[in-house]
Amino acid sequence: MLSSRLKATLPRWEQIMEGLREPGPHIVDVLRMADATGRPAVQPRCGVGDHREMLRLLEELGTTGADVLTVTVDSHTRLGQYATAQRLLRDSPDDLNGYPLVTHGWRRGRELRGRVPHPLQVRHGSPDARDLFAIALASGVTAFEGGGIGYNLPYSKDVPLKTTLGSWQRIDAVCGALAKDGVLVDRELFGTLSAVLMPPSISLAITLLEAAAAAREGVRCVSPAYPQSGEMHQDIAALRAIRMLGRRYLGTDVEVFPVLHEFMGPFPRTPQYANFLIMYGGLTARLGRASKVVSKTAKESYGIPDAAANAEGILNTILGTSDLLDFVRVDEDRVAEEESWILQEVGELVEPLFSGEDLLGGVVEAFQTGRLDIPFSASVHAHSDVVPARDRGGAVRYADPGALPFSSATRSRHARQLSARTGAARRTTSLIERITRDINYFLDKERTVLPAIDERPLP
Amino acid sequence: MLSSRLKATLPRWEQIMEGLREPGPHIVDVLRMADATGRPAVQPRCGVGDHREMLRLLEELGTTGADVLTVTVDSHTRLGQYATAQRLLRDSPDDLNGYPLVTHGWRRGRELRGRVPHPLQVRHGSPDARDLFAIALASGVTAFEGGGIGYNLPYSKDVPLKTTLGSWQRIDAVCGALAKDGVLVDRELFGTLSAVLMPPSISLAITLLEAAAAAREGVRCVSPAYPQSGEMHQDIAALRAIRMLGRRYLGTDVEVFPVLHEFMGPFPRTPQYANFLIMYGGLTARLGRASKVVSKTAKESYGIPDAAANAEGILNTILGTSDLLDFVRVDEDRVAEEESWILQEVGELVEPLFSGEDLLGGVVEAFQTGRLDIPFSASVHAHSDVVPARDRGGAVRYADPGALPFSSATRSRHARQLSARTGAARRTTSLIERITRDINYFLDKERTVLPAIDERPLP
Amino acid sequence: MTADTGERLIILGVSESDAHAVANQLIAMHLREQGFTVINLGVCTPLSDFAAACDQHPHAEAVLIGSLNGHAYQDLAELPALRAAGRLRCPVIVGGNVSVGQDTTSEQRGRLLALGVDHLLADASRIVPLLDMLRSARNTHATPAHDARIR
Amino acid sequence: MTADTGERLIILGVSESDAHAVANQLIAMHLREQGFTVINLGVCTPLSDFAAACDQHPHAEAVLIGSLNGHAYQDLAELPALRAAGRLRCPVIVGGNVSVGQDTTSEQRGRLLALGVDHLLADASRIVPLLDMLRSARNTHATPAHDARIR
Ligand code: B12
Ligand code: B12
Repeated sequence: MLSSRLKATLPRWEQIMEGLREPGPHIVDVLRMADATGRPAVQPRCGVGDHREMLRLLEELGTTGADVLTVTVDSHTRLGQYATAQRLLRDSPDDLNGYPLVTHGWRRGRELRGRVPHPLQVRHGSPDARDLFAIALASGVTAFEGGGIGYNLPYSKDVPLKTTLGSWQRIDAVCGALAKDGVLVDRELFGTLSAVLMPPSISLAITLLEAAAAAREGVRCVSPAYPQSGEMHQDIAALRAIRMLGRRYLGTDVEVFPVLHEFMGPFPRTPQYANFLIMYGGLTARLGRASKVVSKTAKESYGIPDAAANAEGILNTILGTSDLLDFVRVDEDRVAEEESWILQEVGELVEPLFSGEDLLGGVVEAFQTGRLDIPFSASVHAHSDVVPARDRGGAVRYADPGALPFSSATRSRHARQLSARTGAARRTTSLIERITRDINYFLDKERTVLPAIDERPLP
Repeated sequence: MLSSRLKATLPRWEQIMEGLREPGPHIVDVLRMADATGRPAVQPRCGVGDHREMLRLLEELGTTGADVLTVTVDSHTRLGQYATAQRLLRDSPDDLNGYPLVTHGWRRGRELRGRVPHPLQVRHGSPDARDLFAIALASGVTAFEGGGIGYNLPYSKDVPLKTTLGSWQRIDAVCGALAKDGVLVDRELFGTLSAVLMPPSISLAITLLEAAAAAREGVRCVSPAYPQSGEMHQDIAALRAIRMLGRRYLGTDVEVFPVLHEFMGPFPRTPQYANFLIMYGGLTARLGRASKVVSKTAKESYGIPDAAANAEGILNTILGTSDLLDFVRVDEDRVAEEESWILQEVGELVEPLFSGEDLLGGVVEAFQTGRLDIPFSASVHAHSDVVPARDRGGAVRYADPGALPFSSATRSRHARQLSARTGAARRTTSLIERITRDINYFLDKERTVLPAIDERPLP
Repeated sequence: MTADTGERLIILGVSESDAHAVANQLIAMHLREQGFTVINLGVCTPLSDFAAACDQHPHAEAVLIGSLNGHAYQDLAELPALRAAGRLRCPVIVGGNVSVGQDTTSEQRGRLLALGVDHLLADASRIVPLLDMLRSARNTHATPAHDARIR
Repeated sequence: MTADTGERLIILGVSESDAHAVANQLIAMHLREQGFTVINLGVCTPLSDFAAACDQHPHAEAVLIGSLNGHAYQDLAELPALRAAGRLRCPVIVGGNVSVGQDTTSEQRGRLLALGVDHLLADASRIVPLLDMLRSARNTHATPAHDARIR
């Protein structure tokens, strides 16, 4: 499964198991506690090239109240370009947009793991993550993100789905073996996909298929992640639907922990507004009873956040989940209606695949025919025929469902919801203007909510 | 009514009327618009000694989206110590904690008025504000804060209520005359009083009495202000009760605009938490349908806020009132119950006074016998026998209602609500520890919500 | 009341231009609970009233003056003159937020100490420990080092 | 396709290490709506593929390369060599967020211009105006001043 060169650097399996059995808190403890208290665990994204800087970053973020910390892997490592990553680490580490875990190796990985009391998760985006997974396990890390679809289509240009589904099947098989030995690896599934205007039913259908494939390999702990759309009723409905779908399709021996990824779209420049949106994401996670929320930073639209910006993102997310907002209620009927639509659409997408024997083969074939698809796919292995759009209330609907096998009831509902948008907006603007405006949903709100003040140098 | 020396400096009455009739927006236009849109107007507190600095401060805050701006008058001017104010203005203006409006005079007042498109309000705290009121009118300002009780008991040590009620009666009479001439002066009534753990029914009863006295002089526009307790259901109920009491006791020819003063108690030091509370205050104002919200700054516990801190306070308050939170619902039954209690308590406090002929005499006599009272009165003319306390949910109740003429039903309800507090808290801690902890309600929450991080120098 | 009847008397009040009463009333309650006799002159108390109270109660352990509105320096301007005239002889402790603006910088504290203020306390919980320390220093007849550091 | 049949052909793609597809697909849609023929090479396109497309379409008005993940400089390292070998001769326009970290500082822009990048655009709405300007400059046969300022 691993390249022999890499295998040589790894410790013996018993040593790895020993590391994995060290006292927690383990990711699954944190996630179960979150469900028990109704307060989602908070996790920042963080990753810098230099090892010492990464240790310092984890230590500092560890004091902000975050419950889980992240090792975000750089782009070169995720594409297997270990030589480039090594060269950059040596010559200009600042030019790495993440932590080159393979180059640093498992001993330094263990040092990261041991430096903070919080569980670590490796986030990356590799189509073939077997090397990274091996080093993560050797480092004592039991939280690993990725899947055969979610870490292919949004990240890679031309890697066959059959290949990535196959490589992740092997990773899940290792997790299955570990589960039998009492070591639970939490497998987070990247339902964010291309992260921009992602229709909830596509995100939930794809993570459900990945979860089902993982469960068949013996995985016992999955975290389907859903990208915040920004319309509160739709987001709450989607998070609730994840638990319902888990019960309906994955049975009772797989623990399902819904995860909210805070709004991934372009971020406003005014610090107060950006911080407000980050708090808003925390509130969304709590109202939707998510087990975990991955926080943003106000620097989102600039580049890699520094420690201070990340800490501010964590604090504002925590405030959104705090008991100060426990008084908040929502229109339950409207949420229930959104949830029913999502459950119906996911059913229409996945049931044909669950009825076939060869799940993975069925998935590959569905993407070839467009019966599974995502908007803005980086990969040529999806049609990218699905065109999303926001309705008047801001919820993400299907302007064009492409070849997705939706019922006529589902298709006409989306058409009706989008036809109610202000006439002017629909007719005159071009597709790109309309989509860009929907992508910039929160930016435009900034202008209406806050006056056009220049970016004031506030304290 | 005015000292001859001051009268000599004023322009002729026709000139004043001309200034008052200049095009708006006038305060009453802004307040009516707020009620129409359901979005409270936002107003910062601001006041510095030097005239040019004050102009700059108003201009800068004018660009932040605030709807009304403030001229906060310094302590010496409010106590009539014009010579001290003048000396400090000359020698060390930074030592003035407000704008010495009398020393600067009405021409400079008009310059402030003309420099920004927003209506200005004069806030001070003078027991006898006739000089300030004259100069405010001459400056073209038609928003004036204060009243015979609210600007006596919390601010002055030993000024008889008869005196202050009398001086404010004359101010209200001038407003009555102006109203007949079509110039509406908005009279804001300082229901915040001693601003710390103020029971809603005391705040609403006192501003209702001041409003009734003003209405009898012909005032047609009152803004009873209520200090945010921090418990959302109680605060929403209080703001709703203000409109109900206005209809019940003031009839239909007086416009009543409820105002929320954001939480006045000691403020947390963590900037993110302070900004969150300021946003929370904006949300409270919108959910309670307040016409206006007076914003705080994160620097609250340090001293006078600078322009940047004030601007940040305004932005965060606006975010709390924005349509992004329009999805928020509350437990309507719980709010209705709190409102019913407040209306009953206010009735028990004011109805004896409304039935007598001499309203003002009745008020003076009630304070002498404790049938009207406030906690923490600066003035010797109130008993300060009322001891407030927060119940388990954080709502402000009467630990000791002193001699207030509450029914036994009201008294036993408060006793029951406070007895449910955790036994330990009630038994062991001394009165001062318990009151200080209730005052520091939001500070203590900071420790439980955010980990004990040092005050990090965040961007 | 003589010093040795064990009665510990404190003169308390808020400085002349300041009407903040909450801390004042809480401190009075706290000291009374700790067994002190408190003469509370209340808010907006001119320095001359504090001096008159001292004359009336020569055995007062200390004069406690609170100031929150940032005008402590102006309100205590008369202290040197009063002290020169032999009045307000017992320790003067000033507390609260003693200067306009952000945190009380050392320069502003220096100005108050220069006026003759003996001790500056940011937090009321420091009052009783300071009073106990001053009393024990007096009892050992050692001339109390003019210790004006912030507790 | 010859230059004068009026067909305006653009070669578009995202730099080698970058998989961000949203802007790429929106720009392709936008240019097609404006009447351009777009050869969209998609995400993760090595410079050699851009060069090959140039060879195949010598009359391409420009090569548009997007980069958002901050590695534009490494991805375009081969540009000088390719240009020296006489390839990728048409204007190379790079857009998006071209450096790791906060805003793109002038120093980072300088590095890219030094590699031979002809124009840097922060915003996709600047693309068509620039293409029109370049075409009119070419038609008046004036040698286009090597204008590499940010539009
Ligand atoms: C969506 C998104 C993703 C999606 C992409 C999915 C897909 N298939 O497209 C996913 C989640 C997969 C992703 C992954 C990563 N992302 Co990303 N992503 C974003 C995000 C949130 C929005 C980008 C977007 O689509 N915007 C909408 C479009 C319309 O706007 P735009 O892309 O900004 O383009 C505008 C301009 O840049 C310009 N422009 C763009 N392209 C071009 C081309 C030309 C020729 C011209 C003239 C102009 C131009 O015009 C456009 C309109 O004005 C941004 C942050 C943000 N909020 O902007 C981060 C962001 C771009 N990503 C970033 C990073 C670091 C990554 C990762 C490396 C994270 C990681 N360590 O795993 C990976 C990279 C994977 C890879 N191999 O490249 C950083 C880049 C940091 C930097 N430059 O210093 C950003 C800025 C986020 C951040 N602050 O950390 N990302
Ligand atoms: C309540 C309050 C009021 C109430 C007072 C009502 C009353 N009757 O008491 C009202 C609304 C009337 C008011 C008015 C004003 N206030 Co005011 N007020 C406050 C507030 C919000 C809380 C103060 C309080 O009661 N805290 C609770 C008690 C328990 O704590 P504390 O007072 O801080 O006391 C602690 C310490 O200071 C210390 N301490 C206090 N006194 C003493 C005394 C001694 C001897 C010792 C040892 C220690 C000590 O121990 C206490 C416990 O640790 C503060 C801001 C804040 N959040 O702290 C502003 C604040 C004190 N007020 C301020 C100002 C400027 C004013 C006004 C001048 C505003 C104006 N321009 O109109 C007026 C002043 C009127 C006057 N003549 O003095 C400023 C002071 C600025 C500065 N120092 O630079 C503050 C800090 C607010 C701000 N940031 O602007 N105020």
